[in-house]
Amino acid sequence: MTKKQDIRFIQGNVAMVEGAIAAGARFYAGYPITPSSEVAEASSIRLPQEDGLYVQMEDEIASIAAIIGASASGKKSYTATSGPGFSLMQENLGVAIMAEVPCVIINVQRSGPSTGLATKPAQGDFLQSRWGTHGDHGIIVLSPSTVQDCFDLMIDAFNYAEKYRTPVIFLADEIVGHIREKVVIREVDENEIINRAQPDCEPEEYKPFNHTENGVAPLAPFGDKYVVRLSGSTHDERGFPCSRPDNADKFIRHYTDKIEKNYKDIVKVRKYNLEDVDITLVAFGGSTRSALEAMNMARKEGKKVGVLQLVTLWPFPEDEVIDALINSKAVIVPEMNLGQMIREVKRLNDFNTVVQGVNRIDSMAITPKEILDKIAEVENESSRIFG
Amino acid sequence: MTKKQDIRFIQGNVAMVEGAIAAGARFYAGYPITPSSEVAEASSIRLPQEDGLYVQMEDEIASIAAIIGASASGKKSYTATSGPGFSLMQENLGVAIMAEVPCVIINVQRSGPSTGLATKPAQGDFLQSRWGTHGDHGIIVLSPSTVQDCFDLMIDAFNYAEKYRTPVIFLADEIVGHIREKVVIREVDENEIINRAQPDCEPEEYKPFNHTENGVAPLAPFGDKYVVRLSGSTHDERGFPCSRPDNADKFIRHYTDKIEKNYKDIVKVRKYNLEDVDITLVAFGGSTRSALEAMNMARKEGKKVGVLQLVTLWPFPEDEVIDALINSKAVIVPEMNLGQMIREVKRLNDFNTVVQGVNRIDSMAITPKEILDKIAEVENESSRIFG
Amino acid sequence: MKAQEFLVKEKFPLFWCAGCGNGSVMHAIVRCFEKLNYTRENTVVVTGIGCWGKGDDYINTNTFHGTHGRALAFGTGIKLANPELNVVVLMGDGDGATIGGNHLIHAARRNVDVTSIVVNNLNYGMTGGQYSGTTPCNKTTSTSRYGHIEHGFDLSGLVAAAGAPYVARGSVYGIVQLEKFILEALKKKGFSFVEAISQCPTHFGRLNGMKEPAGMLNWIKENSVSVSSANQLSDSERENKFILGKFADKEKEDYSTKYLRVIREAKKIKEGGK
Amino acid sequence: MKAQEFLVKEKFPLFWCAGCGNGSVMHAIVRCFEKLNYTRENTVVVTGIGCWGKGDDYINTNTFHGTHGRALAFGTGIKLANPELNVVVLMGDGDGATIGGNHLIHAARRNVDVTSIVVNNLNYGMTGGQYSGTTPCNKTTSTSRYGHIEHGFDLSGLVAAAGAPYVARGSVYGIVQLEKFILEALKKKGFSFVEAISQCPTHFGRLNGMKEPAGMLNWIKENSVSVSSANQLSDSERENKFILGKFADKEKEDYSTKYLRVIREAKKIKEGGK
Amino acid sequence: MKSRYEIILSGVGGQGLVVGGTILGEAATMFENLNSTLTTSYGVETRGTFTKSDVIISKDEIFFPEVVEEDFVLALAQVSYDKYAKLINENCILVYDCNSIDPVDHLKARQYGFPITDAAREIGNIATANIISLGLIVKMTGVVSVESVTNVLKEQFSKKPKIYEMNLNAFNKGLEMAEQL
Amino acid sequence: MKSRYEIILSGVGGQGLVVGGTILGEAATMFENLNSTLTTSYGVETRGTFTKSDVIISKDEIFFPEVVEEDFVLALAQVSYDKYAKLINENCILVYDCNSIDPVDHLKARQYGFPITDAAREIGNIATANIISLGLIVKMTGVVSVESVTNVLKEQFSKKPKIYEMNLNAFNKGLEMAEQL
Amino acid sequence: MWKVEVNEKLCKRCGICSTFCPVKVFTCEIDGLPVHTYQEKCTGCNLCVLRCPDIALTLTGGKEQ
Amino acid sequence: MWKVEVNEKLCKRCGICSTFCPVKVFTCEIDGLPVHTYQEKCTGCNLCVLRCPDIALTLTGGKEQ
Ligand SMILES: Cc1ncc(C[n+]2csc(CCOP(=O)(O)OP(=O)(O)O)c2C)c(N)n1
Ligand SMILES: Cc1ncc(C[n+]2csc(CCOP(=O)(O)OP(=O)(O)O)c2C)c(N)n1
Ligand code: SF4
Ligand code: SF4
Ligand code: SF4
Ligand code: SF4
Ligand code: SF4
Ligand code: SF4
Ligand SMILES: [Mg+2]
Ligand SMILES: [Mg+2]
Repeated sequence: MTKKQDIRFIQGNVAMVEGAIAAGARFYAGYPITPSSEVAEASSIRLPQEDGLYVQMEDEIASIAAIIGASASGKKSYTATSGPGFSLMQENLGVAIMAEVPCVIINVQRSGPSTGLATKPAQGDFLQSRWGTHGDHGIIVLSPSTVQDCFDLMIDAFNYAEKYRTPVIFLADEIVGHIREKVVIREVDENEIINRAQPDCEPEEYKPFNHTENGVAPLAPFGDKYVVRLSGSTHDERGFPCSRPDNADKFIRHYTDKIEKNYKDIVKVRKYNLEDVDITLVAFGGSTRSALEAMNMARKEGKKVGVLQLVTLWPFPEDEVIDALINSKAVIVPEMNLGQMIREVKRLNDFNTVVQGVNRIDSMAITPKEILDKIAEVENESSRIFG
Repeated sequence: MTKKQDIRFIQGNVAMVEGAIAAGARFYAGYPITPSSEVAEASSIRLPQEDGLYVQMEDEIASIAAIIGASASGKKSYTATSGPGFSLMQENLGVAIMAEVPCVIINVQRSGPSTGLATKPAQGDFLQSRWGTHGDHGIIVLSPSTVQDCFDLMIDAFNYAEKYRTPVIFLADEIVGHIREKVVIREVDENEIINRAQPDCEPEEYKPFNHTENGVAPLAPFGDKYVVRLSGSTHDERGFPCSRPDNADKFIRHYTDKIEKNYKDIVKVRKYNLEDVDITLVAFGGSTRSALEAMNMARKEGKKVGVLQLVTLWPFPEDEVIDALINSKAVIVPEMNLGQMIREVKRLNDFNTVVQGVNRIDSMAITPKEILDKIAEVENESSRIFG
Repeated sequence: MKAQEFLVKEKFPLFWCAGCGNGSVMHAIVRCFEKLNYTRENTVVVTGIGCWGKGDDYINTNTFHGTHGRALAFGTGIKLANPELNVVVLMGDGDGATIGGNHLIHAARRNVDVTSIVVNNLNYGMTGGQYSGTTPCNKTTSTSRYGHIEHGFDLSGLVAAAGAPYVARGSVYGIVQLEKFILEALKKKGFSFVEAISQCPTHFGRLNGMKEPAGMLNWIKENSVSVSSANQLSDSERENKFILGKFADKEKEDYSTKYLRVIREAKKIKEGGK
Repeated sequence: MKAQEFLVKEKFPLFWCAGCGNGSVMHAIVRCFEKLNYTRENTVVVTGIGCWGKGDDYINTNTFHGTHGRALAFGTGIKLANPELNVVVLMGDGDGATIGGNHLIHAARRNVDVTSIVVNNLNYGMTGGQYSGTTPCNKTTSTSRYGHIEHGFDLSGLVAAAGAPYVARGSVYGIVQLEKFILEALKKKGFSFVEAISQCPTHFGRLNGMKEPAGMLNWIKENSVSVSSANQLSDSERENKFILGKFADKEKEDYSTKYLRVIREAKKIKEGGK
Repeated sequence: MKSRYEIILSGVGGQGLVVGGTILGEAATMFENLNSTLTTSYGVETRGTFTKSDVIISKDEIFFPEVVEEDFVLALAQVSYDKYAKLINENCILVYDCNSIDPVDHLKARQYGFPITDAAREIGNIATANIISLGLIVKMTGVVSVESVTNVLKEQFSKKPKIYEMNLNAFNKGLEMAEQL
Repeated sequence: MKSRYEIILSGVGGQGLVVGGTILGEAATMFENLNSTLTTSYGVETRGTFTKSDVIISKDEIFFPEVVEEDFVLALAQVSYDKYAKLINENCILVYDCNSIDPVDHLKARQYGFPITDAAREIGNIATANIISLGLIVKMTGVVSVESVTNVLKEQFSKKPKIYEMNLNAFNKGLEMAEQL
Repeated sequence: MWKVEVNEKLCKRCGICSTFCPVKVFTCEIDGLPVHTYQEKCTGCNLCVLRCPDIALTLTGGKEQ
Repeated sequence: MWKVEVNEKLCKRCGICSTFCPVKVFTCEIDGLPVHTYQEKCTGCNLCVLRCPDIALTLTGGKEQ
């Protein structure tokens, strides 16, 4: 029976809920949508078992608003949706950014645009997850590729949210959300968990946006001994509206800087066989699985192929991608869209490295074979380089 | 008195309405928001004078839905908003893309993120205008820099929308929306106006998505002799839902291709003094005005500075920017954000050209002086190049 | 045109589950189209997303399949841009009353001449039977496994309170009455609203102990009362009943008609010189 | 704590226009805070965007200033996550009843224990006096220069129809009654709603021939009737009046209380094994 | 057993194929030291139209979770039989419900028809067809042990003894039917 | 006149500065062959707090529309006077309403106080202060002709003779007051 | 006499027609397909046709026939 | 006797206090500032204080004083 408590065979969507609970989350507000609805269903069952609360709101706009509100009251909070709902959340995502309220937004991507094909996978929201809300801002986006990731990486997601007082996007896809596989649900050590810093000043002195040089201000919950003013309008340290240009400058930079400047802490990648490569496959999310399979197959054929999995998508792992560009003769980017991540790779390619995509948007997973074919093609085309 | 009918001293927002009417638009649905509300107000006055219709909807989601619906009924339609409302429109923007319904969405940008500073200018929605809605898609974005543009370019916006059966984003900013200056409101020649192609087949044979190789299918309005099926879900040529992978592949590519492949027709730039430059300023929207002033000042100092104004923002004017990168020793990108357009410029920079930004996000216009300073800085830094 | 001719026969059998009420309501609608001599060309069926939102797949008129919750907003644009069209908007209870509730009450208030037909099956059928804004208290759904603690809307009462000139609630069991309401609603000049209490045997039925496809319909039958007899019920008794009948039926000038006056006024001012 | 101590005096004078009703309502609210012994720490004032949405700038409690139309959704999360808090949600008629109408009716239905106070000045003050969902028919606004052709909501009637246990409408003119309603609403366990008919002299007043700041308030005074006397009015007469009084006042178990049962049930099942 | 075994469970919506696949996967991952993945493909039309589940059971880590080369195909509906009959190769076992499916001859795969629907009716619930099929699979492939599956069933239905019994019966019935091959 | 003339109209919200600026701009663009831009800066607080309008009138095309070097500043409120008094240089003319503003001495700019509010009251509407100021500006700078401005006023108020009269009076009053310098 | 015909291809065997027929005219085959067995009792009320969710029934005939 | 004091800095001269005082106690200065002129008539009803949108008024005193 101990075994059973540890090892389970469940969907990614369900593991996300276990991960959230392990991270300390106790509040879910959402609006069901395929292929994320299992996150809602599992949350509705599991949260009250842990004294948490599940509420279904009238739409996605209200859902993200409710989790921001709940987080302001001190509960770690999350929601889950897919493309159409994620688009609807964009305005209030800005509130979480501006008021610096930690929360986690799960987007289980499906085939779009618009209603698209609800039950089919895609990775078409990669750039939206970075730029979907209006105005300048920074954002953290993580992407799981296994059910184990759905558990473990969710803990990271909450940790980053709390540490940097920011919304974190958990950018999954239908493949990872719906796949069932083995996952170890472990009891998480207390010191693995980050909780937002709390003020220790006198109540009168507390300013919810009085950021330190490299960090963020402590955030007291509503109902504590502090009085907290939070606002989605441009505001000063105390949370009062403020239209002074220098204040706007300071805060808007802060929203980006607090993330970009902590690149090292936030950026996670996984490297497979990169010590000695000709060709690096740069992948994220469900497509990583295709890339890894392709890598194994290619290695069997004696080809020096490695995989760089981007686990953190934003801030974009520039250093690691640059390393890959430098160290490889070619970089292949398989993604289930028309070439979104590859834009970022190309932006960094000052090295004349061959960069090519394997793209699929027909709602089917990229097969390892397609990647193998591309590897062969690239080898042929650039035989002078490889020769 | 003839003179008066032609020349007016009005806000950009008001000129947009005159441009829309001149283009044949007869339907506006919207929800007021600073700094775009004058578009609503002028539309409410002017449209009924031209047998058009103004309706204020309950929110921005309904507003874009209503203009899509009205366009499907055959009326050229538009709406206007700013960042928060534009974020709310993202989901239904996808419907216009997927159902291929022409319409024009004006976004008069203000300082964000979130509610930000409602009355202050910014250009922080540049990348959102391309990637704000979920899923793969293509989109046309135009950006005015003068009140005259607000009139003339609006006609182009409707023409592109009709020609390519696509939503067109008219990405203005507070500077251009609120400035009052001279504008010539001319009577527009009929053959300047493009109306969506109409079917001439037998009613039974009509398929609203039966696209020709390089174009789009004719779109009959509801109420005509054709029966029209439109859908935001993945559909086949007739508009019926279809989950066949090859069909998804075909249509999703089509949404991007119909725009990217007509690059030459859609991309508009303006070149100032580019025949003989050391430094090119690449700018769009309100910041173009600062760039042009800076250019004039620099030329007076004998510096070879030119301006490449991107009038079409998306598809991104890659060829023209590449030319600038090739022909200039340095490219400076002044924009009222933390560096969004410059990402695209850098992506194209395979030429080791110096690329630097002048960025302002404190809700104030970039001054010509700041650009001049950057020109001097770049000259100093790269004296070896210029030397 | 015959009712049957309004159906896309090549797409049959219907994708809906065995015993689902959607087909019954759709059938009633096309019978009304026949009675009113609608044509395929002068009619637009607008849908949102949901099981009922796939109704347009089987209807042969012009169609517009939009996004979840927004069908009425698309329909408003379609109608206002061409007031000659018959615009019929099909929505589920999630679609029309939960995510789309605001468009519903504002459409009722604005009084654009469209007909909305909400199939209220008390849950989100399409996404797997989660609770919606009309799910009754204490019921089980896939997201209220421990019993639902919210109260569902009295949807027809709400729409009437929002100002709609025609509002009626029928049920799939009372199909004859339902068809009559739909016919009246289509005829009504101005915003009209029909709520059809319907069965989702697959989710709501199954999770609430009604295993047979016909079980939930039977439950609807047994818990229905007429508007007139409902007056004698207490608040809490009312809440557990489906009150069938007309909630509003009055004359109110519709938006497009009124807008003609706006145009007249606007032109007067324009001609007076600006 | 004294009413005055709930005000952020350093931010005075108020940014609202001369004669704007917002300040009067805000004053009434903080008087109620005093009467109920609220503290700054146990109270959260939640606002949307609009002139009235800037009310939180002047109130000294915890505050959350969200987005236009979504205040109730933020407030729902705030309250459900900590039911000990007094959550007071301030919304304009645009904020609360136009863009935010869906959150309003669902909050009423869901019965989360928050108090909403809508200042209904019949237009969008903040953005320049465009018509809102409560603008009366025939009135002039900056987007209905030829006369408004829609009907405004009977907002309190609508919220009552959505199921709210406490609903009342007062006016700035009837400030004593309004304060009483606010006090009752704050005391109510469950969702409570107060509509304050108020003046926007700058836009609605000016555009409708009421030039003096006091003019619109006077017009409100002259067009107000009580709930009881309104019963004798015809529909169209009702529409042109402000009907002041209580629209609902009943007991209904609130969401958080009910959720305790969900937790109990869930734990039972959890402990019973999975 | 092969180090990687690829199974397709196919039929139409509502036949409990996902439950069947999950039991297999649980048996493999929770009671044997194996890896397993289960992915399912269905349309918007979750009801009444073609669906399939891909189950992979492997000693090694499983990356790409879709079946590339079928080792075993279960077909519980004509549509799904028709789809796979022609595709699969000689190393594959194809099992179909002969009550509801008309087989074709000359397949490359070895195919076996069983009266699965009849057996389910006999057990008292047509919905047990998936569990009967499990018995067939386990017996015919040995991909997981009988014990592991019964363990899963026991845990799954620990609080509903009647349902447990019925499912156990169904599973045993499947084992039996395969035995008679 | 200079080929580019930069004017700031400053005060608090509600004083009609945008209307004043627009009349200037219309006069320049519609009745003289000049270019002009008008931009306005205000907070969320459109009411009662500092606002200013930048008017530029130029023979050449105007790109950057903000005043960089003031040629003329009108201040109708103490906040705006205080803001500009110190900033502007010797080439600039500063005109303020001496009824509502306490001036400071020793400015670099040439400053002139006029009893603008009193004059407006005299004309019968305090809201005409902006038009009176227009008269001052036109007379003191010659940036546009008196005729152009009266043309604009005529067109603007063509359908409201009384208001036209009042505004014409106000404009003339401004011209007069400047005359007496 | 009235006759209700069932389109086997469309019918999903939901049992609604037979359950709610006011005079219980239908019997069901083993797979649930309804059969208009006690035809003589059928009043031609058409309710089964109207309620059938799959538009699988047609009523023909009548008193005269 | 009652006394209503006006905070000049907060008062925006809207005239609401004077317009709606039930006994017309106020007069207004040229710029609109209300003055509690006919103090003796003041009933201390407090309505002006409650209605003042700018929280600019305070009522003191009373019968006893
Ligand atoms: C913005 C958005 N949110 C959520 C969904 C997912 N979704 C599709 S249909 C539906 C609910 C369907 O319920 P209802 O409207 O009652 O229709 P039914 O299926 O019961 O007929 C949901 C939540 C979506 N498509 N879009
Ligand atoms: C999503 C979004 N749409 C529009 C706006 C612009 N906006 C700000 S306040 C407002 C209306 C204000 O009206 P109301 O809520 O009645 O408040 P009032 O100003 O009258 O007090 C609008 C439309 C916005 N901020 N956000
Ligand atoms: S899930 Fe429910 S609503 Fe959807 S088709 Fe099945 S029975 Fe009908
Ligand atoms: S615009 Fe209207 S609502 Fe806003 S502060 Fe002024 S009077 Fe009040
Ligand atoms: S109601 Fe229709 S679908 Fe159901 S059993 Fe009868 S004929 Fe078949
Ligand atoms: S027509 Fe009426 S009586 Fe005849 S079978 Fe149908 S329901 Fe029964
Ligand atoms: S009501 Fe208040 S703000 Fe208005 S005049 Fe009287 S004291 Fe001044
Ligand atoms: S207290 Fe009453 S009587 Fe006295 S001045 Fe105020 S409103 Fe008038
Ligand atoms: Mg439903
Ligand atoms: Mg308002």
